[in-house]
Amino acid sequence: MTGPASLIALDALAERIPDGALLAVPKDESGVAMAASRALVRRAVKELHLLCVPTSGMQADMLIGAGCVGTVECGAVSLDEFGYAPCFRRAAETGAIRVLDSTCPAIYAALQASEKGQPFAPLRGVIGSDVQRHRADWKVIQNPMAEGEDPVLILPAIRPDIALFHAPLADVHGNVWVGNRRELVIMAHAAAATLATVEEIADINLAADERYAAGTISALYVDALAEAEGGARPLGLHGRYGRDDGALRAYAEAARSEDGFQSWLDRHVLSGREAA
Amino acid sequence: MTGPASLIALDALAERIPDGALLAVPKDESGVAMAASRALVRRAVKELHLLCVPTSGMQADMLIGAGCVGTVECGAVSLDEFGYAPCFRRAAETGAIRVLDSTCPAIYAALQASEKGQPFAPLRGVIGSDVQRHRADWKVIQNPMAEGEDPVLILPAIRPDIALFHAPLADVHGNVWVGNRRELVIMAHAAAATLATVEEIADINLAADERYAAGTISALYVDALAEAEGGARPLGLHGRYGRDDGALRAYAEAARSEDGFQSWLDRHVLSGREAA
Amino acid sequence: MAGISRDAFLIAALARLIGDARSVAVGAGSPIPAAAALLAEEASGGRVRPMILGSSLCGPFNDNGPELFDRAGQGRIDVFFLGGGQIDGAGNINLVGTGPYPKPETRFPGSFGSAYLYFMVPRVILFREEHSRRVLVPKVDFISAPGASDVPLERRGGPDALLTGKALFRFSGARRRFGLESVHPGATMDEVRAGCGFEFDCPDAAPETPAPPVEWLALMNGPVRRRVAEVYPAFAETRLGA
Amino acid sequence: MAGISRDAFLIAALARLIGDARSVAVGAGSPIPAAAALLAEEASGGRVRPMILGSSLCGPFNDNGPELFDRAGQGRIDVFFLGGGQIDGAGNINLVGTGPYPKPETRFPGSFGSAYLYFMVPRVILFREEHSRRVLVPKVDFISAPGASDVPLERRGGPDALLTGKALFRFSGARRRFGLESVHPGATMDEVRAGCGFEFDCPDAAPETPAPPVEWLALMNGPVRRRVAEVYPAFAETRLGA
Repeated sequence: MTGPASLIALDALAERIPDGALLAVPKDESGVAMAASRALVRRAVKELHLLCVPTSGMQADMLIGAGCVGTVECGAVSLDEFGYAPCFRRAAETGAIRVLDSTCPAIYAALQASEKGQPFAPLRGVIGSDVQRHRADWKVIQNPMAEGEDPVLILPAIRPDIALFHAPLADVHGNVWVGNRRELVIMAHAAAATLATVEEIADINLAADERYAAGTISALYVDALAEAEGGARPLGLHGRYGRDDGALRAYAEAARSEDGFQSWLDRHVLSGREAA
Repeated sequence: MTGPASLIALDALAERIPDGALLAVPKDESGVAMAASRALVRRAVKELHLLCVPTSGMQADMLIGAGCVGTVECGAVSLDEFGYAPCFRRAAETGAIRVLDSTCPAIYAALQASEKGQPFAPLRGVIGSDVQRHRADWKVIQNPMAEGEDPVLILPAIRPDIALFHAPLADVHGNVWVGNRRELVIMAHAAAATLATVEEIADINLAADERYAAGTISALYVDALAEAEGGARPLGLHGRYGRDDGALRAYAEAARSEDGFQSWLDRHVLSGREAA
Repeated sequence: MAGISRDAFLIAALARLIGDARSVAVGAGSPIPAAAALLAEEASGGRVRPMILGSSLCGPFNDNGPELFDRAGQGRIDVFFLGGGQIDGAGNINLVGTGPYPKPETRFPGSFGSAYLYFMVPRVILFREEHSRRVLVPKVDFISAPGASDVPLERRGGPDALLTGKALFRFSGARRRFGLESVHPGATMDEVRAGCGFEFDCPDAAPETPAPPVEWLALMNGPVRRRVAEVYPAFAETRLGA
Repeated sequence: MAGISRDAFLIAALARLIGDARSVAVGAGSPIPAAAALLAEEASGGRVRPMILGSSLCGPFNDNGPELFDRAGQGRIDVFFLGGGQIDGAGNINLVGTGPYPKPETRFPGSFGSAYLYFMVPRVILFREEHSRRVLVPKVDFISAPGASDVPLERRGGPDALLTGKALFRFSGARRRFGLESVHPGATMDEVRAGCGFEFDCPDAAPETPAPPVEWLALMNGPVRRRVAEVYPAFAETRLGA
């Protein structure tokens, strides 16, 4: 591989995420690095501050259940059609994790501020909600541009330590194609480092093909890449494969109890080795 | 054409830009609607507030020379390799137009605030420059997130009345493909209305083709489209045709005098009819 | 609801609430609102433009995630749908959990974009099929998004209506409370009262929520079912089946 | 400058200034800095990464316009180049015009991104070939970007060096003034002084700006020339010709 990104194995990629990292992950169907997340569980990462951009499902639930997460910051964690996220719910109810409740556009705006090197982002709405009341890091100021009284919410920029996602395609220069998954571009721009898994690495230059350029994250943002065919499974990957509903349903049912989750984890994560 | 955008003739498109409009136009090589600008000159639009995103060249210079512009807001107006922009220079020196000097990232940040419905945008730097000193609409505030003293510039969001540009391709649903010209996406999102000219209109759905989706502006943002083959000429259009250096050089020379510009205008704009 | 499914009835009721809106957005995990938005488009001959999260055809959101919120911020969305683990009589919704915060008795998924969209979208239609005192409470335990705000807060929108499995309510911004608009066929006024933990303005006799016209049933069984399957295949197959 | 062109000499001098930077960005209308960035990449075996506005291969700026500024804001750009219609001894640059504002005697194009990038990029290299009192003034008529700021303003960067057609200066942030580093072959100290309207720290005898090593000449005539032609074809053909 030419360019600044290095091509490494899946386990080596997981090694690059230290305990306590502020780790940004995208919502389901945007390219969730499930294979890398299983590698993270196997390496027993601890105390992650998991930033869901702006929500998460099975990935957050599994990492929480496996004891990898200290704080989860999110618009929501849910298994959608398969019901509530059982490990998230349990951990929130017992206080085993800290839930930093946010609202989806606040997560985007705070990352986009970081993307632009802005110290903070204003956001309309939110004021008067309990979401706002419980966020000591958010402030309400008078809109400096308004004549009359006009309170507006101010969010500090969020700069994740690491952005982690799975994409359909990378090229040999380390550029990663994410198509119209703009949230992944924002994550990569905002984060100090980006780790990506991809379905395949092609011997082309994505930056030079104008059909791909708009949906390509430059290699300059990508610190390391790992090839992981099916790396989003059992979640789906746009344009490549659909979600495995059977696997999701089985997870949702197993994870309803602590024991059920542990059995699921033993079988699907801890005893398994990823093809990488 | 299905979808919300309407397909109209070039002159009809120019009719939709009223006198005094806050009109956003992109920098050279990003898709400048030169054919539409000539139609604007022919319809003798007046007192435009021309917002260059973030700079302009021959387009701004020609509109200024033709008396269409009241205010130009820009990072710069220049003919680059062909030297200074003669009509811009003359009009600025005589006070015939108001130049609202900005800086490129301020224009992007203020448009992106509008894109997100934010009332203002913070921007680092700029403080202490004469650019800042002469902008009564900009403010310096204390960063509400900082412990210590930390002044930061605040820009009001800019919401153009109209965004005007030229793109390589539209589909029959009114979606417009701009590739990696992100500034055009930002303009369309930020503006109240978008008018675009395109090289061709194809019987496809750009939104459904994942190679194109990331570089496609949804028809929902596009109020009207006109087909204009070569619509950026004599400027270039990415992936389609290069700049006509001879024509640019001839313009730069002709426009050095008021008379020279008028002769050029008579010959190339007022007497000509665009193929549309 | 003779002859039509409960789902079809609710889809039609939501589609009717969309009314003369031009742009309707639907968030994640919302098959019935998605079907309603598509029905409104089909029934209006394309005047209503649905934007459905997760759809590439009925977006199109070329910026994907952030674009729904950005469009709302730009004023380009007229109607949005929200649910609620709890909804109270002042239009407050709770998507976070019951009991004390941050260690709730029952944790819900989270507020999603509600705290923002409830302010930015002119008309938000609340939809929650369960009509019970567990959901319709006197006061929510956590305000994910407030039903009303005191001036001078800039606020372009808020709750417009609340559709449950038994009734349709309209929200009055001036009175900051719901008023009963109609009761669904098969439900009684007593059931509506018994299942509702908050006070609401109530006429002596409420009309019946109208059933969808036959043309709408054809649309639901045809194009709506086909199109909603792009995002909600299981729903389209099992619950919108002919 | 026997045997090599003036352009090649200046390109090499700028490439040397890039030093151990990892990322070098070049703005619009800057063929000589673009060639210098490419030369630095070639000579460093790819350690230096150039980002050249207008290039799809040496960007790559997938967000095009805003991305240069965003990257600077993220702290991902180490070195940037700026010019100046006027440059003064305090490192202030003027890209707007001479005389009073807003009705200048001579209007320049405008400040471009200078007012921002001068703060955000750690090392900004000023490049202006014309070495005259018209350009190098005691005090600029308009500050497009200030050379230094008073604390507590957050500022990550500023002027690092100034290369003209006659000499190389280094800027001292502490002293807020330039010091003469070297004089180009063919120019004299007297010419350097005579053409400079601002005061600068000056050794009794300044060394000569070194000529590029022969390997660099080969790179300039080969890959640099070929690659800079993507954005500056006329420049590559007429001024970097073999």
